[in-house]
Amino acid sequence: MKTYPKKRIDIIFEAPLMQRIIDRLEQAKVSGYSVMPIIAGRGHDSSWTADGQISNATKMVSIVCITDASKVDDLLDSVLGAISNQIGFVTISDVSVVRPERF
Amino acid sequence: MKTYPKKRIDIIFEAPLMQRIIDRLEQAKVSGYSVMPIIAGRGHDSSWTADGQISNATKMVSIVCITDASKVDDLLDSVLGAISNQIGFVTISDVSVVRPERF
Amino acid sequence: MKTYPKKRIDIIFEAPLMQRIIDRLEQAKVSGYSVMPIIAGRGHDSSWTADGQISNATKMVSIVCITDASKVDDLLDSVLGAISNQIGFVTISDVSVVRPERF
Amino acid sequence: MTDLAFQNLLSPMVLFFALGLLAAFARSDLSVPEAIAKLLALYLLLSIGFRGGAEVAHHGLTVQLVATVGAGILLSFVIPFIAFALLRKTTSLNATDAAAVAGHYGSISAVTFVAVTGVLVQLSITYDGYLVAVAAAMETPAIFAALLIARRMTAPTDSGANGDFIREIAFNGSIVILLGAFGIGAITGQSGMKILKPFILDMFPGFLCLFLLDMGLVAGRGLKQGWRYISVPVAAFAIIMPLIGGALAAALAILIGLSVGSTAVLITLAASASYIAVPAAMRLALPAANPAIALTLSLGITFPFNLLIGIPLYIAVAGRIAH
Amino acid sequence: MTDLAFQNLLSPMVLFFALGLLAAFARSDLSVPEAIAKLLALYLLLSIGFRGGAEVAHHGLTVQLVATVGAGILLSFVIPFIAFALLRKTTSLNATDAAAVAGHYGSISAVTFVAVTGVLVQLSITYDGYLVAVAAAMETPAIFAALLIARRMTAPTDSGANGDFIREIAFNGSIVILLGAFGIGAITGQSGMKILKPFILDMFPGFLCLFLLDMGLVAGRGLKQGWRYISVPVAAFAIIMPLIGGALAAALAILIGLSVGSTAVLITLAASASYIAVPAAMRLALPAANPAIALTLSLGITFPFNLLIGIPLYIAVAGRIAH
Amino acid sequence: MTDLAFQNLLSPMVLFFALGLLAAFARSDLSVPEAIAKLLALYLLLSIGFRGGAEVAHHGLTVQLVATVGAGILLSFVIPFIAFALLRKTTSLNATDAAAVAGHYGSISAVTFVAVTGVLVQLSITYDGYLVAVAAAMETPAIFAALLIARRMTAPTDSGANGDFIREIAFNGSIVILLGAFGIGAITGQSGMKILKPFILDMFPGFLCLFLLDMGLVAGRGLKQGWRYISVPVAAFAIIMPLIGGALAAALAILIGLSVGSTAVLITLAASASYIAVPAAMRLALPAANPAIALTLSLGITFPFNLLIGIPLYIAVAGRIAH
Ligand SMILES: Nc1ncnc2c1ncn2[C@@H]1O[C@H](COP(=O)(O)O)[C@@H](O)[C@H]1O
Ligand SMILES: Nc1ncnc2c1ncn2[C@@H]1O[C@H](COP(=O)(O)O)[C@@H](O)[C@H]1O
Ligand SMILES: Nc1ncnc2c1ncn2[C@@H]1O[C@H](COP(=O)(O)O)[C@@H](O)[C@H]1O
Ligand code: NA
Ligand code: NA
Ligand code: NA
Repeated sequence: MKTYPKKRIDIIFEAPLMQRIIDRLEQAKVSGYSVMPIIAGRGHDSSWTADGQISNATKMVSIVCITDASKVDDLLDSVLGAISNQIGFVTISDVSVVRPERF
Repeated sequence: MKTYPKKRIDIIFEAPLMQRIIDRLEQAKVSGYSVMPIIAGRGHDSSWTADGQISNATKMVSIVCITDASKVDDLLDSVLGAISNQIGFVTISDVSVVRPERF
Repeated sequence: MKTYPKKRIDIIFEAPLMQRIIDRLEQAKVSGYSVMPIIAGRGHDSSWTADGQISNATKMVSIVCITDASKVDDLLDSVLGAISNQIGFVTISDVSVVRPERF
Repeated sequence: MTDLAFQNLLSPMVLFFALGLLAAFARSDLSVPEAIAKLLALYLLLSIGFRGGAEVAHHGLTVQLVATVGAGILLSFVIPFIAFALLRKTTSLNATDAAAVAGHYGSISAVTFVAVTGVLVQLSITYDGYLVAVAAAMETPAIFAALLIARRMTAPTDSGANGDFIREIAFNGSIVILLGAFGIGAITGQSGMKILKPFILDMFPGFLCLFLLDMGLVAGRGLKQGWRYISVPVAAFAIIMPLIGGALAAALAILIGLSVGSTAVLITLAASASYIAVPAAMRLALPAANPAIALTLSLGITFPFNLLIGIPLYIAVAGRIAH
Repeated sequence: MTDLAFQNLLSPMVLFFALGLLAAFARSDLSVPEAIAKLLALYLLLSIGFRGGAEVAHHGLTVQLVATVGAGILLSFVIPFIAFALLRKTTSLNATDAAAVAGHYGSISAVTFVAVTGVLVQLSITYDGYLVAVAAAMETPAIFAALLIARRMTAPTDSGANGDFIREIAFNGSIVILLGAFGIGAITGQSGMKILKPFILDMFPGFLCLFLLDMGLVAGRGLKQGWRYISVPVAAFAIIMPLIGGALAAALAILIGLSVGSTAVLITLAASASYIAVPAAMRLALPAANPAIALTLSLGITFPFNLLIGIPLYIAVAGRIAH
Repeated sequence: MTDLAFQNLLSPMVLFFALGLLAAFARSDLSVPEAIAKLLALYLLLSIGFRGGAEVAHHGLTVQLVATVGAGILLSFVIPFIAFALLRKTTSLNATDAAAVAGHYGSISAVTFVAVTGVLVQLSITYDGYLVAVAAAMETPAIFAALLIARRMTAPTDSGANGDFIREIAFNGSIVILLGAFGIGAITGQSGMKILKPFILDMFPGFLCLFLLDMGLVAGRGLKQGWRYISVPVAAFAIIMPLIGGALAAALAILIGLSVGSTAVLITLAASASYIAVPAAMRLALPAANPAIALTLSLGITFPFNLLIGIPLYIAVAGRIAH
């Protein structure tokens, strides 16, 4: 089946930043995104878990966005601006899709 | 360590379709799959969140399936049939695994 | 934007093994990891779902770890030791990151 | 009657719904976790089911019960055809969207059922316990009516009503728990009720407040997203259709000879629109329909309308037409 | 006795378990969110722990208490060896699977404990509060017995019982909450109970119904998956083993001189099989064992057997042998 | 007084908190699912809000009420400046971390509020219902104070306090539910309370025990992670600062002429530090601050200190200074 190359952007960041990251993604005119939960983790200095937490202050969350290679630079620019002072990072990887027009 | 190339298929689709997608995957004789939650998202016309939802009608969900390249076309054929009228999409990417025989 | 190649390791394993896998990751000196939930799945002999479960005995869970290619072999060695007798598997894929120094 | 409306308006339940709406409009991050929302829905269905069953155990099966279940099934099946015709005449919704919306309005809203029974209890007006079974019986015929309509109007899809789909609809979780709890209530009767009273009766208003807070949040967020799809005629439908459905139910209630309380409940059931069982079924059966339209109408307009204006009105009407 | 069995059969709790089973067999999508299932389990353990502690505060520590805890530990440790021998003689399970199953049957099921105490309360038969502590003490010895058996029979793995593993077992969440709540109940006594009664006592039957609904769903889905692994002899084991364990407990209860109620509870504990604490421990300790076998047996066969037939039987036996 | 402290120490609530702490230190896998923790927090805020409102409905609005709300706002705004100065003088925390911690100590802890009112009820000392509104009013001024401090001390960031941020703070979920439930309690008064009593009053101690068990687990795990950041002077701050804040509150309470109970509550509010509303706001406003420091201090040191020693002390002081 014919497939077309796109980029998958994974943004992992602190949950309180959610609204800001989403605003940036919309500015970058991505066709969509999906938010996926993270339930625990460890970084450079300490580990955390979502269990028993009553606020989102100490949680990380992940946003996946499938997008065209042409939009990646814009997207990185705006998203990195939002997480520059905060805990968070971005990975970019290659994926193929079947219906390229929707991304 | 010696690794072997496989394909990772990510299917993102509306939760009410779950049983149908799973039936298609089983038809395509994949060795297994894992369902991962999505808690919020935005697509071409509106955003949604799982918070406070009492039914799965407005939720998306993601299925990850590691499989051999030889099975990808069959798998795409059957899965795309199930989601053609619905909201959903598929991405394919390259992964390496250590124990190739199990996929 | 300049990006740098790293490896993404996905480890899918039985939830009761969590502490052991984490210990192995720390031995392998990875810079961090994130635990992501899996809510249902099927493998070579049966399907499972997290719904209604009171213990973690029948659940799978996923750990994502972004790391440098140089650390992958060590990491695989120690993690595969922990899951050799158990249900679980590892995939390795290529990703790019913007701030290479943190991984 | 104005008194009653006002009193209902200021009940904690309605106020918690309003709080949820306001919080959503103010873009507050207040939210109820998904697992909790599902627990609350499960609890409400279990509680009303059990109570209905326990009352039937008390009063026994009657001809009236059977007749009312029959009337409910008829209403659930017929209302979608009326709704569809009305939508196609007065709005610019396409056939598929109109069929999906019609399916929602044929089915019922369990929470609206709870609300009317709550007001009746406050007013010391009795109603028959078996109406829970009527509510359960009204959940699904509308889904099949919507499918028939869509079939006639649009090309059939392979994802339509086959055996699997019928099983999925019939054993839908909300119906299983409602009817299952009804059956358990009917079997264990007053002795079961005695054991479970603190959970099933005493906790009910509190859990209902939490649930309505959540529904307010969901409805508010839905309205903010969905209002774009809702033209004035479509919005008008969401208020007129309950009145039409309610009028049909009133006619049948007179025929059967229901009491004032039971008449009010049957009218309310017919006037309410589903947002638990039907939406997911419509995603399977009519995937081309835009789910935001039906949900915005049923949860964002018809539900608050019934809560604030409809219920007092239906009770007043029932008081006139029933004996 | 037949009366009692029948009465238990028609209690709301048993009926909700049956509803869950039926819903699972009918492939209904009814489900209880994972977080809610965990809340219900947490609540049940907390509630029975606290109640046991509050009663011990009332009646004080006795020699009998110590003797019964000792008997419980002995039973939990010995039963796995018998179960293992029986499984290896009568079934074709391999050594690892047999050891894992044996571990489940040595340990106890908190919900079966709750069920027997519920029936005793209905029958106005008293039992000793400290049996909660006995239950907690019986959770883990079986795990170590299973490990010893597996060690003897199979090559040791590096993932076996080291310090970490022992800590994981000893501070397992279900034991910590059961014993912790027991301790708090014992410290705060009747004054603590007065404050917490509406939560801990009054809500109990309702939460238990929800929990058993969930257990029915899980057991039903487990049976559909797991029946393939269950041969007739293996299924027979799941009914015979409780009777053997129960008989041993009955003998010890006579020796200690327990009352009718306490005898019935000790028999039930010995006759029940774990599905909360042990499964996860066995995944760590005996990874090569197929988890579906033990879970299908304990939750899908032994638990319903005890609920419907075992408990009335154990009470009847206790009535004959105790004074 | 020692008696009272001891009595509080042995209340089920405090003991469940201790159980959580111990379980965390023992590395038990006991845990409360996130969705349940959020339900418990939602319930506690709803319950105390509604009760406060229902009491204000009973007693009416007074000048004292307005004065006390004003005092609360003042305390919440002023305490961070004092806390910041103290931290910078006595510890080696950097300006940003010190500002973030200061923000936590200006704001309040709803659970500490609950704890003091619980003890007052046990001692039959009355306090004013409107103190719930005071608590709500004290949640946010501290956040703005912390921002002002950080602005003065550090370079401003683009992620600082703009319109969006102010809305996010003002419509923070915990404030919306606390004030919303307060308003609903005030509107529906005793009739609302009658309907909701089993849920809002009777369940309260039980839910609070579960919540404190969870807080103990979270605090214990937080302490294990966070102690590295906590030098002796920083830890001392977490005990001295409540006493300073409490002293200020005592002075204002005398000025306003509050009753013994209300004085004790106002002191406790001032002496408590936030761990629900403020931490997330600080992540947005002061991203460079290390979140582990403030959370370890407020939940791991100040909260247990207040629970065990502070509250009995504040009540004793209130008994001397108020009439
Ligand atoms: N190398 C990594 N791979 C995956 N997740 C990571 C990695 N490093 C950090 N994280 C996640 O990001 C969070 C914050 O990390 P840090 O910024 O290093 O404190 C961690 O708790 C993890 O959830
Ligand atoms: N480009 C994308 N990347 C990731 N997820 C997406 C993307 N587009 C859509 N989605 C997900 O699919 C859902 C439906 O999208 P749509 O079909 O465009 O309405 C969204 O709500 C997202 O959860
Ligand atoms: N090919 C696969 N792709 C994704 N997940 C899988 C795959 N195979 C197995 N899994 C996951 O691993 C679990 C155990 O599989 P197994 O070891 O084959 O019994 C399944 O229940 C799935 O959650
Ligand atoms: Na209707
Ligand atoms: Na046993
Ligand atoms: Na304070």
